[in-house]
Amino acid sequence: MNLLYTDVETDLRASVRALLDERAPASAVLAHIEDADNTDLKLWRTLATDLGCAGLPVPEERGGAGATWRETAVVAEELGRAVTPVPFLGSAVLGTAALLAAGDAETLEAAASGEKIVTLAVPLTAMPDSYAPTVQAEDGTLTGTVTSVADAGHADALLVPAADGLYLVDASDVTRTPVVSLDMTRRLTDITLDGASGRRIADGTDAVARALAVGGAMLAAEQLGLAEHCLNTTIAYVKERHQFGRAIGSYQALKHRLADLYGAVSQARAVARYAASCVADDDPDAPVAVALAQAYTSEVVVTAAEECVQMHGGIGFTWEHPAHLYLKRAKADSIALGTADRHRAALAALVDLAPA
Amino acid sequence: MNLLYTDVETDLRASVRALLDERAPASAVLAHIEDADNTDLKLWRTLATDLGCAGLPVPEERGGAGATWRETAVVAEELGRAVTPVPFLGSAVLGTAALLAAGDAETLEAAASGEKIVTLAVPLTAMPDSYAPTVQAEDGTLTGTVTSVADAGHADALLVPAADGLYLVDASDVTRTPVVSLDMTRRLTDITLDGASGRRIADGTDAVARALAVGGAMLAAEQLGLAEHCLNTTIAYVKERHQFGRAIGSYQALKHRLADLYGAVSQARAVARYAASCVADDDPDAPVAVALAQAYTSEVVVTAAEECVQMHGGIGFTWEHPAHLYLKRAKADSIALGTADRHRAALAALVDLAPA
Amino acid sequence: MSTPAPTDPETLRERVRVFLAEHDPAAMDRLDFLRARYDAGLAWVHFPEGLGGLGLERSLQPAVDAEFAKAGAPDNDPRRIGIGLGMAAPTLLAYASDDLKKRWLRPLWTGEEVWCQLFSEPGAGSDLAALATRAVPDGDEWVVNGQKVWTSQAHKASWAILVTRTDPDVPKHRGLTYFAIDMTQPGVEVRPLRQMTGEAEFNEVFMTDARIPDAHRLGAVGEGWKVAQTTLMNERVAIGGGSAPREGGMIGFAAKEWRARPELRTPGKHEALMKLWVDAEVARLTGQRLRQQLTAGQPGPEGSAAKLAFARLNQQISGLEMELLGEEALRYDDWTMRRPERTDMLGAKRAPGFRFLRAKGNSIEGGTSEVMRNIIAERVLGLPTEVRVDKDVAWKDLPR
Amino acid sequence: MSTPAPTDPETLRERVRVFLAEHDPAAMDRLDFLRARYDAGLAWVHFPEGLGGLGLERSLQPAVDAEFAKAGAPDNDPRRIGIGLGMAAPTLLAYASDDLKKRWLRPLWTGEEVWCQLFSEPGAGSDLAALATRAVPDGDEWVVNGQKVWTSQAHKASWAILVTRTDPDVPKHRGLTYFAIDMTQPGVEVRPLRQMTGEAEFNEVFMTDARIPDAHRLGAVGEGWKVAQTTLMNERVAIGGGSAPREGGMIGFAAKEWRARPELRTPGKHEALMKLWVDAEVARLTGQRLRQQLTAGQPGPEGSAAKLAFARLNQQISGLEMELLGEEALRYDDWTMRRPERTDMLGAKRAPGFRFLRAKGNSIEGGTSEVMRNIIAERVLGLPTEVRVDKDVAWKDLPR
Repeated sequence: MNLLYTDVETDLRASVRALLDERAPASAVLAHIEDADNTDLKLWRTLATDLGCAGLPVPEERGGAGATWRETAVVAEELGRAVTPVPFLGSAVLGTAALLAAGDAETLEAAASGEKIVTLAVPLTAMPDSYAPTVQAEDGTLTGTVTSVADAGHADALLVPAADGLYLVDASDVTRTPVVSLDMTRRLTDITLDGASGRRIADGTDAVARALAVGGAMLAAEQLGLAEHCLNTTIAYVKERHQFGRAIGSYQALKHRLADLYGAVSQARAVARYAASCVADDDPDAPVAVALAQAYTSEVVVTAAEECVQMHGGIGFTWEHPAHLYLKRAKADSIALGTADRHRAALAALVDLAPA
Repeated sequence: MNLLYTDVETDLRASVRALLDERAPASAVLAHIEDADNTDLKLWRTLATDLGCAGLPVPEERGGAGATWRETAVVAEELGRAVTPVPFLGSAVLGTAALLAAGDAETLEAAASGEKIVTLAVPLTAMPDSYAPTVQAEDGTLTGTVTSVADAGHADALLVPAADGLYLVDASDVTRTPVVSLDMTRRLTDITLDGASGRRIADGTDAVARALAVGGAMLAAEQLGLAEHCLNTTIAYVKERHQFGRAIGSYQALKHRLADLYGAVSQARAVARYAASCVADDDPDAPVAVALAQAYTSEVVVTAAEECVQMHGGIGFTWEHPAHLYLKRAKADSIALGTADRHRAALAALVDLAPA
Repeated sequence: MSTPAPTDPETLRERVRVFLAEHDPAAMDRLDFLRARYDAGLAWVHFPEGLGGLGLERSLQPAVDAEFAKAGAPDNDPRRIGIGLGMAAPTLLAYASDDLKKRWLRPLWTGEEVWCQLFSEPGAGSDLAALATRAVPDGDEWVVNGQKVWTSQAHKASWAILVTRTDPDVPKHRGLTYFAIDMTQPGVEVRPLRQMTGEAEFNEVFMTDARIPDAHRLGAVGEGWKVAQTTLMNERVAIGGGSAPREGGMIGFAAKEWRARPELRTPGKHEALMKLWVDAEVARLTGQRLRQQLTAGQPGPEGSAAKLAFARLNQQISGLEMELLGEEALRYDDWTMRRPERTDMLGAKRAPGFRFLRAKGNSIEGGTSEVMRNIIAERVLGLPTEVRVDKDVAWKDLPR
Repeated sequence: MSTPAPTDPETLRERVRVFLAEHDPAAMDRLDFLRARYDAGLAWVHFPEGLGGLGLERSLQPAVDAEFAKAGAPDNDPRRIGIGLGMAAPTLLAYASDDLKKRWLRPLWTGEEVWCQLFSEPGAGSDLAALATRAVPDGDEWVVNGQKVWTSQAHKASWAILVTRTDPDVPKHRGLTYFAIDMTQPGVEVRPLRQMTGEAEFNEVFMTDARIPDAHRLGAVGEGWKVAQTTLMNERVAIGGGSAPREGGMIGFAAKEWRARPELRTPGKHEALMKLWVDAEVARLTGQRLRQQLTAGQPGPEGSAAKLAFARLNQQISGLEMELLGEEALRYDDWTMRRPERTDMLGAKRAPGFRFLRAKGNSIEGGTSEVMRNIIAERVLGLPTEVRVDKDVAWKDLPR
């Protein structure tokens, strides 16, 4: 299994990074952080349409870019690095994965081309092995609530899981309530369906389970990107910041902690690449790979963001410095799609290490 | 609850330390480490008889020193500090505690005065809440095996738990097989009883449970002493050892690790004192205190010994340096009377934090 | 002050009772009552007579406070004016002129005048002595220019203690001078400094040609570092020494949720919770032991270690609480900029995210955890100090 | 060497098959076979012709080895002579005279002559350049006095690579000279250096008026540090790069016990086991990625990080295995002094205590974890180097 980045992936990364550096640097994200809605839809259109990021894993003949989840993971890394407020995870990852599994050609094409934002309506904390739908379907009419959904605020359509399958619901048929979210760059929405009409596009729960598994792999990539950014930005800072007549990066205690963090980020890269590759190839080891990646990267990303704050000292604790955006995303990511301990428990079952 | 050392305790510590410094410095312990039997019985007689260490918690009228488990804990600290190979834990702690609970006046007096070594015959890994006797009693005749007993090699008598109570057995009636022990300064013995005659001195299992609880508190003190010694000996070394033209103790990474270790040892002292006091006072919080102390000190002592080895570098990995004796004792102590996680589980039940 | 000063708690308590008989707290204006208490020498008995004290041992104060509390008397809301009481007052007592002591200490103690502390700067955090705020003499006055940060209560303060650079041409510790500065003058601008929680507990203070009479200088010119030590020595005593019951701190939130909500439990989180429960309880006992040592007159150096442990625990426990709560933890309560009345470390009434974020400050404020480890390593363990490259360099030539 | 050198794996494999057709490993004496292989340039193809190689890319060697292995040919037992192959040979190739290259490299490669490395000293571990072993010229020879430690295979070695101090009056890096020394001479005494496991994998080597012909000097006088870099650069490549299957390392022991013995299981240990299982598997994937980078010609700097992770994991996992086994872990198998044939990091056939103790060496041998972190911080992350106080001081005046 190739754990390196291909040339295509490296080029894609460069394009995405250039766009984000220009259009959504940390200063810009921070400047809009108190906006009632800070989703950068214009940027998302560019990413989705011009760079094809909305439909990377979708075959060209179905309206996508004909790449795989590996390339998608590289985009996730970059969006994590920049905590960009665009509806990538909820729609281009979870939504697209569910649509690919469900096979609704028309909606998939609209989503993959970036024409429509189609979001999977599950709480951001859902896990493949324990998720249970909270919406009741009766004769194509849906009733119930889904709380804490990512990237639903600007969705054109929602994919709503019910006991008997996955329903496509027009966003105008539901009530959406914005949530005051810990992660200020990926805000959540509570969704209430009060007899909304839906069209069942898949039976059972397989499509959702697949989407959540893919989501875990992509989230690991996002965490990697975020962790690496925290490491790099901290390294840059400790080289500049002087105390006691020396750059604080010359103090061995900080150096050793950064060396350990570098090791952890290197390891996160290997496991995130492995998970993305397994998901891309539909490898039988994919469930192990995803649980492994989530169990590992969820802890690394929080450590990286915490070290970033601590090594920045007072300034890192302020609202004016972007460090808190990384910390909030990091902690939210570590809870999203299941906490590390839940993934370890899932892994235990997969590798025959039964609990006590 | 007084968590400090009283003047009496400080004086007692000084006496014990002076004796050990003179008679059993690390070099002497190391010199005898390959002896088939390295128990220092002569030193034990001095400790037991002259300093009264065999019967500290036993009232004077019952042949003891009329002190409490608090003073006993101070002796445990010192013996831990020096990894002294004397039968203290198995006899003066576990044996004496069991005899105090059982109330066999004659044996207690012989043990408390140091005249006889009376050892509790349980595996060193026994825990109060899960220990089950492995010896069968029938009409005062005992059959079965007790493995991995501490301080049994030179015992005059053994206190053998059976289902219906605690039996006093003459050591000459059992077969003792020395165990090649990880902890070279507290070697273990396997005991086989093949129809040995015993006298029941207590009904049920209360005496053993009490002994194991007291043992946990005293073991925490031993771990504290050992951890503190590892810290101090490492501090002394890093001040002396030069690399790159500087004492290695001037490197911040080592300084910060030693500062953290100092904090941990300070905390170990507080909890070990608390456990000893609770046990001495028969405080209702004693079960919490003992589980808490064991859960904490078991981890600190291993960290301290591991840091001691690591910061000594190559020399700390050799047979010629005593660091390995501390490491072996530390790891064995962390397993003795229950591992930290088992104590955390016990604690959870005591403080109403039920498992999942 | 004609009665001879009592020297044991009981006589002192009796004196409080006599005072209370003459001053009925229920019938008096709060401020009048506090002023009277100050004038009776019962404010801080270890201060000199005439300055709110009786020249007694500091250890006798708790008996006095308890007696007043028993009678339901109003106190001076010590948490609100902690910087004045804990840091400014000892420094003023040691270095201000007699007139100014009289002028400053009474309203300081009663809370009529709030004091704040202008020490840290953007470029001088752990390395306080590197500070850059300049004070230049101008006749009988000093003219001050510079920026200070992390100033609690600055927006409510009448006065501040301030360290400035008066000589940039000598090594950094030698060119500092210490002042008391009037915060209400036009040259002093206070701006809220917002934290990642959304709140602004602290301020930035900008001084632009602010003026200080030379009489308000505390200590000699160039002796500011020495004076600042008096102030800072008093800061660290306070931290980590609180006497809380079992589960009284951050662990209480997680334990409560654990008990109340079985559906959140997992085996992994149980192990994590119990590890932290053990650490929290052990830290609590350590604090208890520390206080016993202080009481027994064995002041131990464990204060820095206690602060370290406090920060680490608050961070780890609040992090676990977030994972335990899961979806709920992804929801915050309020990002609106607010100015809290006082520092709220635990955020008992806030979202779990507040606790998680606020705790990040614990390892930075009042001396970073890195500085605490240096202090332990060097002052407690006697390890060699860091190689210093800034000792003999003029402040203006230091790399920054 | 008349045939033109092949440059692709398949032609090279064909060449091996031709050699094998002429040299039947089943019919030949092992040593004769190895010598013939060396003489055919198939020992290490990246070495020059005439010295066991064909002057090809190093990356072509695995194809050769695989082809020999396929044919069941004997190998030169590379683990036994790892120091000779990995460290001495590149140094000899770079610095020995042509005659001596011919004299030394063939028996080195066949294993007829074992080489060891005399670098570390009791006073010079991480700070190798501080070493004190003195070499003094005496006519055409050098006379050597000093003590070396941590020498694997010294008791079996015919030769050693040796760094000595030849000028104590210049700063430490500048006064070193590098030699090859005959280990069989009377002035060299080898004593076992026993470890905490009870075994003696290593040796101490005492040199008392040992003699070395000046012809055996490698590099110029005073250039020993530069030569030693050649040697050390080759050491770290080897570590952390092994290609193991899932559960192939230390974690395999704990996982096996966990599966086999339900009675040992507790929820707390399950969580600990799974955390370490994750760490071990992630480290394994990281090693795999590192090898892919090397193969793709992107040599990454992750080698030091891999060594760090390897040491930490081995220590943590073996520690957990002890706690899992409980009473059993309190029993050791054998403390008797032994001299193992080779380093046994995992101790698959030993008591769990052996694994626990042996793993403690992993963060010390081959560069301590502290040195690894320094390397990562400075060479990979570009953080400023430690303040150096020993750079411009004559070696003899250094504090020690």
